[in-house]
Amino acid sequence: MPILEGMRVTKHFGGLAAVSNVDFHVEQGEVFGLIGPNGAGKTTLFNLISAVLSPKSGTIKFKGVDITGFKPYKICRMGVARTFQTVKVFPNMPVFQNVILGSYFGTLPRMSSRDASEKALEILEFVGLSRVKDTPAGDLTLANQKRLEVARAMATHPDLLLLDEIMAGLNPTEVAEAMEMVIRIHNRGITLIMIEHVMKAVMRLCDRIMVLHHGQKIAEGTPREIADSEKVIKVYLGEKSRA
Amino acid sequence: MIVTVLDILIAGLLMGGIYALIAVGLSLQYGVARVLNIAHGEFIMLGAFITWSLYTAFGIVPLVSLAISSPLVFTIGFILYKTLFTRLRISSPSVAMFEGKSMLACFGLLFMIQNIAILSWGAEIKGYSYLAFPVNILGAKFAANRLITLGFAVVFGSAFYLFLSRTRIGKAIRAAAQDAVAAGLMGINISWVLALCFGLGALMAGIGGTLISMSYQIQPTMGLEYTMIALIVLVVGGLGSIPGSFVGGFLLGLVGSIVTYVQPGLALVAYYVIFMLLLLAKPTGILGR
Amino acid sequence: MHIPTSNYKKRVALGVLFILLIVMVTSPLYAPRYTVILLTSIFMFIVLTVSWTVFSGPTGYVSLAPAAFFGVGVYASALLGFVFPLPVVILLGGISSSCLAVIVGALTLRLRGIYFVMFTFGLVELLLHFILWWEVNITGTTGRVVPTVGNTTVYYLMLGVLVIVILTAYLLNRSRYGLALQSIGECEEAAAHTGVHVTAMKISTFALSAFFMGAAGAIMATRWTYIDPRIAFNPVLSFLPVLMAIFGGTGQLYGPVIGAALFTYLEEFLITRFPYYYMLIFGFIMVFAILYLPEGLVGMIQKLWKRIGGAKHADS
Amino acid sequence: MKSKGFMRIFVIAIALFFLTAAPLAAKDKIVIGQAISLSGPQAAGVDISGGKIYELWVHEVNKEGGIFVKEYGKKLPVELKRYDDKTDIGTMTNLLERLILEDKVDFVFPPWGTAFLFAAAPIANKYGYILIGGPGGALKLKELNVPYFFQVLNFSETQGPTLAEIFKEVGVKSVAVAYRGDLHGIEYGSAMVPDFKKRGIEVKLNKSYPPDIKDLSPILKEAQSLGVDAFAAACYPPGGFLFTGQSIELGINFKAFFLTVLPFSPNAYRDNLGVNVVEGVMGGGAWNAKSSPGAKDLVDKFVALFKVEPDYWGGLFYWSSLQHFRKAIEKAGSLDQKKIRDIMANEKFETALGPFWYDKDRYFVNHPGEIGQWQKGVFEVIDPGAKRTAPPLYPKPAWPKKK
Repeated sequence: MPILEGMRVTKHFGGLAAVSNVDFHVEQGEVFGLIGPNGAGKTTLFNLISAVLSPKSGTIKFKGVDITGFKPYKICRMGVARTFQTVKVFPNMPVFQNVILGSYFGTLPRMSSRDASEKALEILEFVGLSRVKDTPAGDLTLANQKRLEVARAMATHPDLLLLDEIMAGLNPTEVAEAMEMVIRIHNRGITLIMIEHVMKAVMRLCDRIMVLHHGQKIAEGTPREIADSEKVIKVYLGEKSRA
Repeated sequence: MIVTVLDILIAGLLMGGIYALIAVGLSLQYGVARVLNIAHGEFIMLGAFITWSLYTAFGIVPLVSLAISSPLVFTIGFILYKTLFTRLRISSPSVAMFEGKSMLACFGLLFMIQNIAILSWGAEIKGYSYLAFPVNILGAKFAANRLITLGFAVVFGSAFYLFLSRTRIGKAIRAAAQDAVAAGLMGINISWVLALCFGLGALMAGIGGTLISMSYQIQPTMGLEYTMIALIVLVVGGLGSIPGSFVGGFLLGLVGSIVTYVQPGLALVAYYVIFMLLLLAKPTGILGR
Repeated sequence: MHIPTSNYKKRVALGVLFILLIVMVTSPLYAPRYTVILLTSIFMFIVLTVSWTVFSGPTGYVSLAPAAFFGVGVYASALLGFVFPLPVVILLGGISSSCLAVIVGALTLRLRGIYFVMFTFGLVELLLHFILWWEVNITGTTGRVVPTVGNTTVYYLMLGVLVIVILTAYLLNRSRYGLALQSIGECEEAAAHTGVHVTAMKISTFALSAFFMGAAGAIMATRWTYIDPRIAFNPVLSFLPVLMAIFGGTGQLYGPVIGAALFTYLEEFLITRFPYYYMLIFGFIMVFAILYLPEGLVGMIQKLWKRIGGAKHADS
Repeated sequence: MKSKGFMRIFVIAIALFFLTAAPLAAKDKIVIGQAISLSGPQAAGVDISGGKIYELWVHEVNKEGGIFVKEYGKKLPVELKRYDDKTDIGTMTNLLERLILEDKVDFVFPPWGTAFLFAAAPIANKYGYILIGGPGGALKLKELNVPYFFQVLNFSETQGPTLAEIFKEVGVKSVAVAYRGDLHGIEYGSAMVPDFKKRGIEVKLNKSYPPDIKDLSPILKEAQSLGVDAFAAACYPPGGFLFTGQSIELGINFKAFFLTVLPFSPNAYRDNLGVNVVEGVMGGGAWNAKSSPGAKDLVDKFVALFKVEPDYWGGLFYWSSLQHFRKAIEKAGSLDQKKIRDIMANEKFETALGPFWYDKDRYFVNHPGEIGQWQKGVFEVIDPGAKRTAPPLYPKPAWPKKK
């Protein structure tokens, strides 16, 4: 039974069909890639899953439970955590507090503050932000803020983590570090859905990839299949085929 | 029956004229200069008292004395913005922070202006009667000075609207209203334009004060009521939209007149009920952006 | 708040607080009787300011509703004062204010910024005029007599509420709920996605802060013998807590406390020395404070403290 | 309750210790404290009615060197110590107790207005301070039986019937009543209506209006359309100016036009609007220079100091009550409030308005007049009976057309 399932998910902004009739499923423990040109509806789909937006029609199921229409905090507490395309940290709060908030209000029932801070420190170590734990989040570099968002999401002890372009705007070394972190997250048994434009990362990390274009699913499959699919290449590179 | 309907309609417009004028002033100050001027009523009071002094001491007829009182109130507003609010604007990291701080600074101004008024004119109620005779319109009788007030409110309101939409300075003001920073980049001297707007807002308040003093008694504490009404009209008409405030003013005047006819006790309650329902339903107001 | 301050600093702070509490509890025994009355007023404004900061501090929602909740408390005292003993009346005053806050909160907490400010101020005026109309036309009176109580009793009741509100604010600040509130203030959407039930959190805190304002209203009504809607719902009471909080600085808990205490004493000092110029001086000080004390008194004190303390105090 | 009793004894012991220790300071003046509205909405009311009478009394007393107090064997000059209560009842109660406890004034003068009197009376009484009521008053005050409080001003209880009597005398058949939505309005509104009905005068309209309404023309127009002979409004100055101004503007004329609070003020009403405009307007009151030789003397002294005439409703009442108060101090020969209170409650003294005494409820009853009417610039007392200084002018001349 897939951990996440979407049946005929549709969302319109005015006349424009941002997401129309998309069916998808993500298996437990998978790294699922979500790619497509800008404006294809990737982030809209994320917002539908995490209930920032409510779909016009269609249903989304998490672990078999229909979560369409749930409030974001409820979905988070069920085990779905996410990061944001434009990073959203709590700027005036120290890094440590940004993360501990996740462990306080995440999936785990009433955690004592001691356990919560232990977990927060452990996650900070995991993402490599321990030495800046007392710095206000607003003062961090973009890369570190993205890591902080991941840490905060991890602190809620999720089963499914939605990563929205965590590699955008990073230099090559930062991309490498981010990829290495994704692998380590995956090894902890957390299912991942990644929206990413950095093809190198998508091809190496993802088990399966779905391609969206103008709100519709045009392809789905392993990285190899997607790389060779005529339709995908045409959408990305126009007529000329890639060497 | 027609007479009563006419009664209510024109009485509403007469009140609406004053409300529109003072609301346009506040809308300018808030819409453009981002200052929610709690002391707006105090500028109205200043305009009223200056007109009263000029009329009772030198016999200068209110509408003529506008030529003296308006520039005076405008200068006060302009200088205040240039000194106090510009410094506040520079020192506040965000617009929201500036709005909060400038509102509180206005509260301080409210105290200061009121005290100065009490010291210079005393606390007692003052008044003068001018054009206080009935005029018959289609069978319903209305006070001449109120009709003049309505006329002036419409004239000033529309003249001001034309100024905003037609002249170059008007366009600069509207640009500053949209986005002060961007307007600055376009070579508009922002702090001058914002000070100009605040001054013009004060000017409108001063004119409102003059017109109010023609039909009502005045006292140093009259300001806050009119600030509240201006705030309501601002929300009804849509924050920052000059035509919105103009329409909103007349609308509120009409509603007040209707409710006063039915049950005078509930007139002010009605204002606030509309105010809050609108805030919930359509915060941007009728013509708001 | 979570960073464990060095134990030494904590013990000193607790010691000072304890001594202060002892002085306050015993002051009616030796202090001149008018000081007791002045302290009651100062306590009232501290209660209003601290409870205002409990909600508005972290979340950034500027509420001008204190006068409305205070007025509900005053009317609770007037209506129930002859029926129940005073502590019960104070409790009921607080609870009815909280109920109003829940209704208002549910309606308005999706409004942000200037719209929320205007709504809360409109609420005060609406209650004032509606109750005025109701009393005149339905119950046929406007004023109500309130059972009066001795000054010392009022003092101890207000002191009690003060201690509870400061304790609540302190515990809330250190708790996960305080953190959640601050996260709502910083970025509501991110907080919602980190499992914080944003709406429930906002409404419950708004109701909590309203409770103390209602209680303060119920207590102060007993000092006035006679109240009417204009006295109970005094719009100035909506502005003062905001000014005092900003004056004191909303950062630390003791900011609003110092702000309220100094502000009230300053007003008392000015009003008795300059009966005819007090508003002018008061207004000037307010404008000066907003211009030159951006983070309020506490912010200034902290800056001075850092400058005096030199490197030793600066964070690594 | 026992512990509270113990604490009170303990406190008194401490207080006595301090008092006796300090030598009885040589008394060189009498300090009278007053917390009154110098700012805020009531400031205008203070200025129109009563505020200046206290200043005049202190000025005149000091001109004579002060009040002779046998205990100190000399005349003690009087100092008036005023605080501004900003029209806020909370501030007023604090400042009143500050005057009594902190500044340790010898006597206190009253705040302005009914609601504030309500709050001040029990506080002054608690500390055993005499409080002579100034502007303001209501039937409800009688419910608070506080021995140290003396009510001076007359109000609906006596003015209602007198007005009805005058209307009956001049032949008014129907009346429209409007009343302000507060204690003053309700008490007058509910007092006048039954008095009119008892005398067969039909009450065709009885409407309340919110205190800070901006337009009262609907009520005036409704009254006009009902064709009533008389219009009676229980209002404060803002409402009074609106009713007057708008009926002038709309050319609405009634045979009789009565406002409770405003017409009595020569400078705010008569001088603001003009003598011929106010001709025939009736108002709550009432007295004038003809009421008694003492009244004439008050007017002359008032005009000499303030260049305006005094308020022709409460002016003579408060002035005479202060004269009565002064004679009680001189008779008591000391500043002991208990002794002075007992004298005031039981003794009759000759004052500006004639014999002045308080009834068993400590209410002043020998009013110089109840209802006044402007006739050729003089606020004539038109009550039926001995107090009348001129017959009522009925019907009231129409509002003059003034360019």
